[in-house]
Amino acid sequence: MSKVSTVSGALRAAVKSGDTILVGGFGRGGVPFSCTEFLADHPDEFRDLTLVKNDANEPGLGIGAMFRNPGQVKKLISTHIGLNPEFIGQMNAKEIACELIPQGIFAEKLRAGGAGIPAFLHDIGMGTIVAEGKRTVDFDGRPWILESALRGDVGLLCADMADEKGNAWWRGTNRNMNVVMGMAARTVIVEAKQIVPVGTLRPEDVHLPGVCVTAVVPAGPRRHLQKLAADE
Amino acid sequence: MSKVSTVSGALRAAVKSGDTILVGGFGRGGVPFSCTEFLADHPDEFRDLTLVKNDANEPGLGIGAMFRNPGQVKKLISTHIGLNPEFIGQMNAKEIACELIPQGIFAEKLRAGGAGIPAFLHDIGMGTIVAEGKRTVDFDGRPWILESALRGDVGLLCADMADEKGNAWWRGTNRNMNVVMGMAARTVIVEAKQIVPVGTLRPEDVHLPGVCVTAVVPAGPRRHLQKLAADE
Amino acid sequence: MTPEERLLIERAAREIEPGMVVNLGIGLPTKIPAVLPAGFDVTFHSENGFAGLGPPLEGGTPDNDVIDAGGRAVTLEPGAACFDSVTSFSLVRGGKVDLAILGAFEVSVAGDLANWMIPGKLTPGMGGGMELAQKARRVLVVSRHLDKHGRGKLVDVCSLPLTAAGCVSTLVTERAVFRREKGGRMRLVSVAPGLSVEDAREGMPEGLEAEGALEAWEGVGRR
Amino acid sequence: MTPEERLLIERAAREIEPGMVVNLGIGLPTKIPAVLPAGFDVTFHSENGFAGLGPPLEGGTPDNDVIDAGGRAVTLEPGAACFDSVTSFSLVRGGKVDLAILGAFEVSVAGDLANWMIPGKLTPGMGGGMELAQKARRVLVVSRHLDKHGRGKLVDVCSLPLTAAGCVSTLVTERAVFRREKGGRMRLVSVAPGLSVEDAREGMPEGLEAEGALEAWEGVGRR
Repeated sequence: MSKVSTVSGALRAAVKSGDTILVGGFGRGGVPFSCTEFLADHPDEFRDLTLVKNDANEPGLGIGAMFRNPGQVKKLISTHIGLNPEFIGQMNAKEIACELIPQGIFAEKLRAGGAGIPAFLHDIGMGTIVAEGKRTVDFDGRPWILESALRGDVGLLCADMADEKGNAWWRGTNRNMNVVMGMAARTVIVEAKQIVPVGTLRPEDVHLPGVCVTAVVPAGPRRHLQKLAADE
Repeated sequence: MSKVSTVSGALRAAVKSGDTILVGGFGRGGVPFSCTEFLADHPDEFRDLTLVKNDANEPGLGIGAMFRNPGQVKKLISTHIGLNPEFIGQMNAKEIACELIPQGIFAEKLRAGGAGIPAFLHDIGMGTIVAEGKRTVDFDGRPWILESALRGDVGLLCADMADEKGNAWWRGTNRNMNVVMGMAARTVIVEAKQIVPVGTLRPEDVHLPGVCVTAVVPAGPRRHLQKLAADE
Repeated sequence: MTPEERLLIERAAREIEPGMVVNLGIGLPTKIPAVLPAGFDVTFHSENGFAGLGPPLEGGTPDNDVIDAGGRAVTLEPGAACFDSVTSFSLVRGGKVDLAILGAFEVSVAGDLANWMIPGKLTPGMGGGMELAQKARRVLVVSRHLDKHGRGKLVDVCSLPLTAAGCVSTLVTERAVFRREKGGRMRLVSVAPGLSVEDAREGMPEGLEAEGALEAWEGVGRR
Repeated sequence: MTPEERLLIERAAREIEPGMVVNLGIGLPTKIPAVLPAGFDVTFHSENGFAGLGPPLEGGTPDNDVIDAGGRAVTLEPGAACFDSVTSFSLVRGGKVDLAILGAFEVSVAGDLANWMIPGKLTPGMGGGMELAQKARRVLVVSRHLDKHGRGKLVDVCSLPLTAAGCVSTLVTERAVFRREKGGRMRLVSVAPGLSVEDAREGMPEGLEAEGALEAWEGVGRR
């Protein structure tokens, strides 16, 4: 009945080469570092992945460690890659594909995916290169971009607290893309800084209902982050 | 700086005859009874209103009291009217117009309205009378209903707790349509069962951010509900 | 609960598999939780805003801040989550509800469901019924076998406005279980103890014959 | 902060009206809260997930669970609300952000903004900049008057890919304030103390002459 599992067990059960993986986090906040470290440590098991993440992390950190494994990541869908010059180099060298989407539309595409909405209209980026080639629909007397939903095979989240049923809670600004990714992926792994018994979280405080969550795994020591902090 | 006001003051400042009013609640839970009572008690001040509410309440209760004032409500947009036979009679007699929408789409139309999304695609009710006459758009190889957003001039919510900045919190199942209506209306009045000082609610627990809220008013004694309970 | 109701409710409860997320329509379906074995691993979703129905109220004062979609005061189990209507229907359309157990006016042999209006007589509004009928991964209808005019619940073609087409996979009555594969026709798969196939077919359309042997009738009590 | 930066930051801060909800872009705009009078009634929205920025960190250990959109550890004020990215951008597109204060590579006299990429040189991604530029009720750009090549921030037509067309209403530099009405052209409206109109027009396109008298330069310090 408990959804608590291990990082290795949950990832090996959920992730296949070729999958689209939604990865929570904004900057260093709310990133499932233990999960990304495990994937980065096993580049032969997990290949040709499409990653969907707000940003490209920093070199060697989070998904930044995965980019260093040739062939592990084939594409990144993101909103901001400015803090990872290493990845920008790989993108420019066409080693890894990259699709950049305005952040609110990135969130909204995932939201539509999780909410069973196949597409929606909006006008963000209209008249800029971002809208070039996009299908438009006339509505209410003007054209709008028809934006498709975005879903993932697996969602990797990092919560501050999760119970054994998968109900999850985030502190401060760690929530960011995590909740919507927890709705938009078929299989959802919540890496929790704290795993608490059922009944600890008030029902009103739950940010992501456990019915969306497949497995809860403990956040590990965050090796890469510690290394980076030591280097700084 | 405090948004705390009175029911009469806030409603008189916000509501004009002819307005579209979003009213929170599901059944008897989360209904801004003090606000609806005030509107029902002043039928000459507030006329020709379009109400948007999950359900039609019960006869004489909530918006059910407003239907009893000829000319106060010209239309109801709702998902369920089964507990108000009085309103069904008025609808059948064409005294008040009624538009019925599937509940999830009702919520989603308001959500789009609040989120600045003009329209979205879905397939709820496809192949039923609900979809008749609706515009469809082909996407991903099949037709979908193109559903427009829904917004209101005024939102009337009932929260269990709100602070002086308008941050609001709901207990149990009282949240229902309240949050989305708080996003989708131009002016938002939160009737609060408890008004607390700023800083009482943890930032993570806020269900509706205060930046959406115009005024916070104290929930009164709920006269109509008491009368109904006494009659039962 | 009448003995007939108990029989069909217990048989319907048998359709719930451990770990499922289940939504219950108003009326008969709400009687199902009470017949499940204690500790059975199921999460009940209520479209007005929670997942994790608790045990029935035993006396005490009802908490009117925790209601189900029919407006009844209920309880939450430990580990329940509350949410707003938008999230609630995102879960439904997003495929998080494994099973919806609904009532019906009519179910067609092709799985069409009519349960929301009777033109000229009953126009309560569809509530969240269309989303549930269309988007739950599986739809089970529970109903008395015959209506008060002696007509069976299954029909060749629904005469009432549809809630959703081709959505019903299983119909459980106090006499029989009918089931269809996606895209297929309803077939008789089980008959209540002590009843004949003729009892099970009373009032129903032609052509519902079982394709193989009938399954034993297993109520939840026997699990 | 250099004296020039302080001058322009204080002048930009003057554009914030009491009660406003304001979003600050990364870089120069994040220096604005520090120059506002204590207790000034403003709510800062940060698109990564909160409304209600608190006072600057004074020593102590930064709380890395509370960061702004630039990734810096910040504080929350009493009455702040945290939310997820979906809600955050719903607020932006829904018109709840009264003012966005952004940096820019180029601003055109028609209010076009280019601040997200320099083809072949800088491709960091647009983050939430397009939504803010397009959907904040008003967009203020703060920038040094001239770039390192001596070119003014205002241009006739942006040479870089746009963030949003016609979105900028006001440009504040350390020398001048330029403003345009919706659909109109940028005009010089104020010149920093001790500077001439010629100083204010240095490096800028032709045709920015004030339509009436220049406004006095009011920094936030004088309020």
